[in-house]
Amino acid sequence: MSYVQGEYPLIAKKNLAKNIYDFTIRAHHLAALAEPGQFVHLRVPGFFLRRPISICEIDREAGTIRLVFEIRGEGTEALSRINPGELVDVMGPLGKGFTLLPEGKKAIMVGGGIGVPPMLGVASHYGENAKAIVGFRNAAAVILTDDFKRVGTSCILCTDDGSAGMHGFVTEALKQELEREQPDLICACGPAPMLKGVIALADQYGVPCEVSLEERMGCGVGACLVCACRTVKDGKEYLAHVCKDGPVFDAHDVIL
Amino acid sequence: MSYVQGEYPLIAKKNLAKNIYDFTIRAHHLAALAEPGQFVHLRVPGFFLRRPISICEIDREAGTIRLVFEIRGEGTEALSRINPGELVDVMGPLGKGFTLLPEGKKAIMVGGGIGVPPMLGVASHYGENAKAIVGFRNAAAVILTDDFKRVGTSCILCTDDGSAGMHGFVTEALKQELEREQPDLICACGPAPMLKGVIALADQYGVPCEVSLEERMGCGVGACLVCACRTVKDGKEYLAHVCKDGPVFDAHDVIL
Amino acid sequence: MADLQVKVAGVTFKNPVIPASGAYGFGREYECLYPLSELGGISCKGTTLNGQNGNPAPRVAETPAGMLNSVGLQNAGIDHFIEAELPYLEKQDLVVIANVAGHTIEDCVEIARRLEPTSTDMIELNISCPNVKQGGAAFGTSCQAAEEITAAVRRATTKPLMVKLSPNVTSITDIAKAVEAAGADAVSLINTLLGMRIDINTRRPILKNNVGGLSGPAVFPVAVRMVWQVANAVNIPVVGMGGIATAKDAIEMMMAGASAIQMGAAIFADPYAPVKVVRGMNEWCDAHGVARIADLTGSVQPW
Amino acid sequence: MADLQVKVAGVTFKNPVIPASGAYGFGREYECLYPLSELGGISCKGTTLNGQNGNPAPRVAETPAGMLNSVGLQNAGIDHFIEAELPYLEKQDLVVIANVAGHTIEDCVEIARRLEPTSTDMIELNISCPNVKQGGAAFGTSCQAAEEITAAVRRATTKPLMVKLSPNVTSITDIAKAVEAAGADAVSLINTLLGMRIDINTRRPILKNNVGGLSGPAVFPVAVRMVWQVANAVNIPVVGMGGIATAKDAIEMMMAGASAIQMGAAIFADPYAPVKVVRGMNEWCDAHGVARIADLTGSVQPW
Repeated sequence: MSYVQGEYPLIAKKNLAKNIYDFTIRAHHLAALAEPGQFVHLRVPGFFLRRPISICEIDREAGTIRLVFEIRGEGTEALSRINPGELVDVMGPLGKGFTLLPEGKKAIMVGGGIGVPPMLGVASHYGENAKAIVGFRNAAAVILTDDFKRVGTSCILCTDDGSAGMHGFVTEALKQELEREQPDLICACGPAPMLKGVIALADQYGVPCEVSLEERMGCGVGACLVCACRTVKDGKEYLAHVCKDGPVFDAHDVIL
Repeated sequence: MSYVQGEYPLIAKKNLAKNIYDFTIRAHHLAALAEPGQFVHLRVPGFFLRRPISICEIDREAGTIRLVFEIRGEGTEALSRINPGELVDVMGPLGKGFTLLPEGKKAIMVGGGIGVPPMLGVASHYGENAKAIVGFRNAAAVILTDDFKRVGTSCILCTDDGSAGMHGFVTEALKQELEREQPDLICACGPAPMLKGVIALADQYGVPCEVSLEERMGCGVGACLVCACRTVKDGKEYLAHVCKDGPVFDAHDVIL
Repeated sequence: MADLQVKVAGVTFKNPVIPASGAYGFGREYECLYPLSELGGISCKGTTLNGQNGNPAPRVAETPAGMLNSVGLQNAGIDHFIEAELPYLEKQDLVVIANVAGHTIEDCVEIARRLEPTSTDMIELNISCPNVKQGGAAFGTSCQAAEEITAAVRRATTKPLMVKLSPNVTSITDIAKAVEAAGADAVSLINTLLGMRIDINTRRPILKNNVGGLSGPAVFPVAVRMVWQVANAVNIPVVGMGGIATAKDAIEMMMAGASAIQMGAAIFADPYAPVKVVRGMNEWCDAHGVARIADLTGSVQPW
Repeated sequence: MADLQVKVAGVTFKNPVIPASGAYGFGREYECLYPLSELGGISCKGTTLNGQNGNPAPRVAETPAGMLNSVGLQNAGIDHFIEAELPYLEKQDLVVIANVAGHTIEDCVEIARRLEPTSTDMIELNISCPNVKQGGAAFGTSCQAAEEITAAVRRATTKPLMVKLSPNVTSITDIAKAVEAAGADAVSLINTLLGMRIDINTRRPILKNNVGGLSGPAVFPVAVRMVWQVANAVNIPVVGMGGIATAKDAIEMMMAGASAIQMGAAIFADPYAPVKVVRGMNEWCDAHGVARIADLTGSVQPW
């Protein structure tokens, strides 16, 4: 376990969609340690608990990390008001990321809504050997599709209302892909019903699958044990912890 | 009782001496209502209770009030970090100010340390018919002496260590003045021992005297009753309240 | 526009927002900002039989997200309330709750008797003030004492009787059940939690009374828990208070089981807080399809 | 450089700062930031006899200046502690306090027996966990139950025995006196205050356990008051905790009567908080001419 904590400058900020913000933070040491699928834990002035935010992209050369987050409450709202040039109190990188298979292996990334950002960092590892399937409520909520293309990953876009890309859920697109070709790994992040669907398909087609979970968090490092999630360990139910045992788990280990 | 509450722009800020800040806030309605000796109650982000700050000067034409305050703790420290252009949450004007005698009447203002700022506003009412006697720890702590001159009031400066002006306490200077000429009113603000000395001299020379008190405050308007101060009312001890019955009291009514 | 009206112990409030006793005087200090009629009611400053000066200053200390106070029931006595304050409040078109804080059972009974012929809408019997030595919290921390004083005041008044409970107890539900059994028409809670702050430079307690009552947002989760427990333990209405600062807080407190809510310390931070809460509750109800705010009471679904 | 050493129940701590049970695991998660030897001691995660999963998630809710938790003593059991955690902690050069949290008196006695031959420096008997149904706070809210369990564990161990007290009681001094009479060598307080938060959109409690323990700066004034009361009521040392976030808070707690202090929730906000408090206390002592930090204990002068 190796992480740092400090105040790091926010060097770029964008509003990607309604209530979705894109932060680039310069933190060389943190970027050097980070792996796709890990998260950082941010302190927001005026709020007691830190907010866990998944890492979207890591630029080790520039020494930066990119975070794309959604305003969900007063804490993330206050976070979104931090401006470039100001410092952000960051702890990280934390948790376990996705398995990164050796070159030449193929993977499918499945992301739903605010579960899409962490998939971008993983996709950039696989480049054109990955395919991303990303789902959003509607066209206005779509983010990061160009970024997948930038890292060489083709991207299938789905929207719940059909206002952009395919009309339907990511699981339908995933099924079509799996019919066509089975990758070496499926990586997924999104709401629980989506993850359940993805895991069922992975099982059906015999493809290994990893999912990223979330839970209300305390310390972020595995000390306080608040962020429990139900898993199976040695055949018995075990309350693991999203912050340290996850956020990425083998699909067979989680009980959703 | 008439006051307002709102967020008003800080339009100028100066650091007058170590830990002493000078704020000019634009608040037309508040400035129109304010009288010398009254105070405003400021909310500081991150702190639960408002901070009472005496009004130093009122410019009704410009619609501004001037506040000169000292950093005494974390709250006033945070207050001092607000920058021009930002908004300050102000309630006021609050409390009872000093009696303003008709034109031609003479008054002496006595101020000690951070008790000096409220005396400037009163002095400007009397102009050259007032004399200010102001005391500080040392030369480095001296503030506002030029401002008294600007409003036409001559100013006797005293320092505890003699590093500027007279060496000694304001009470010694006051005694000399009272020996020479007795004014129609003495107005004083400063630490309790100073006020006691001023009141004793006022009594000795038979000059009416008003003093401004301070106490830890809650609501600022007389509802919560926390800022009690011992006074005499109809010959009996009575706990009055600095925020509403004061901060300015007739010297004969207070028990210091 | 949702129906904001609520009923507590037979008394109709036009909305559920009531400034808490001790935080709002008799309302006069806020009338230049907004008419008191915008509020559902007012719980007046606690009144003893003959009046008293309270504790010496300092009487207030700041704490994280809150404050301590040790006023100690400074007031001018029940007759002054009836003669000087009540006539003013009668004209303000809001429910007037007299807060009774005697040092003995006899005092409380006598205060209730003097209130009987007045226009006071409701009596709030304070058995929980942490800042006075005689009486105060002593009544509120024993079921038997709480029952005795409630029964005695009950016999002395025909007005709706609400008893204000202390959180500084092992089981607030037991105290609530005791006062219900003794004839209380409602309970209000929580009064302040007993706390202390020390000035480390002088090594002296900040409060001259050494200890004082903690209020403000800091205590809100304790208040929500106690209101939820009490609302599930008694059959009389609960008026919830303790750290409410926003409309969302007020809604949370009602969901926990409160029929109406009181606000105290938040008013010191923002004198408009009570009217902002009234407006915010109305907006929230409209946005969430709640036609009658009274339907929120106790609507939390525990796991 | 002030002398930061303190003694509690015969055990010497190199400084008074101890991460609190449940907030810091067994320290492993922080060793990449600073060596654990910078701390005076560690109060380990509460351990039951056979281990347990604790309560379902969500187990945490934010509150103004604080948080609620409802972990419910998730742990791997006393044998795992002795075999897997203690050998690591033995090497870290700080006082190791085992936190014992059995569901029955028998469980606690058995846990103490198993700890007896180990290197554990001190036992902290938790009679105040608000988040487990059996045991936990039930022992901590009755003088008789507190006395019985303390006496039983006392007989089972020769190690210094500290009992951790609940603030959710009418009189914490009575409980403290009961455990002192039963042979406790020290008391630690306060455990968390019971609280609740509700998600007003779902109308569900945020915690799956409905209620949980409140900690963080919000509770600090309550903790200072209780430490002051208890330190004046018993003759055994008091370890103070509850909302300490800064060196000034720690000094205030010691002045109130604490011989050492524990920190919990503040570490979630700042993982360096415990070492910052050690350094800050040293600087404060130097700036204020305090040669021995132990002299601060109980140095408040009440009015």
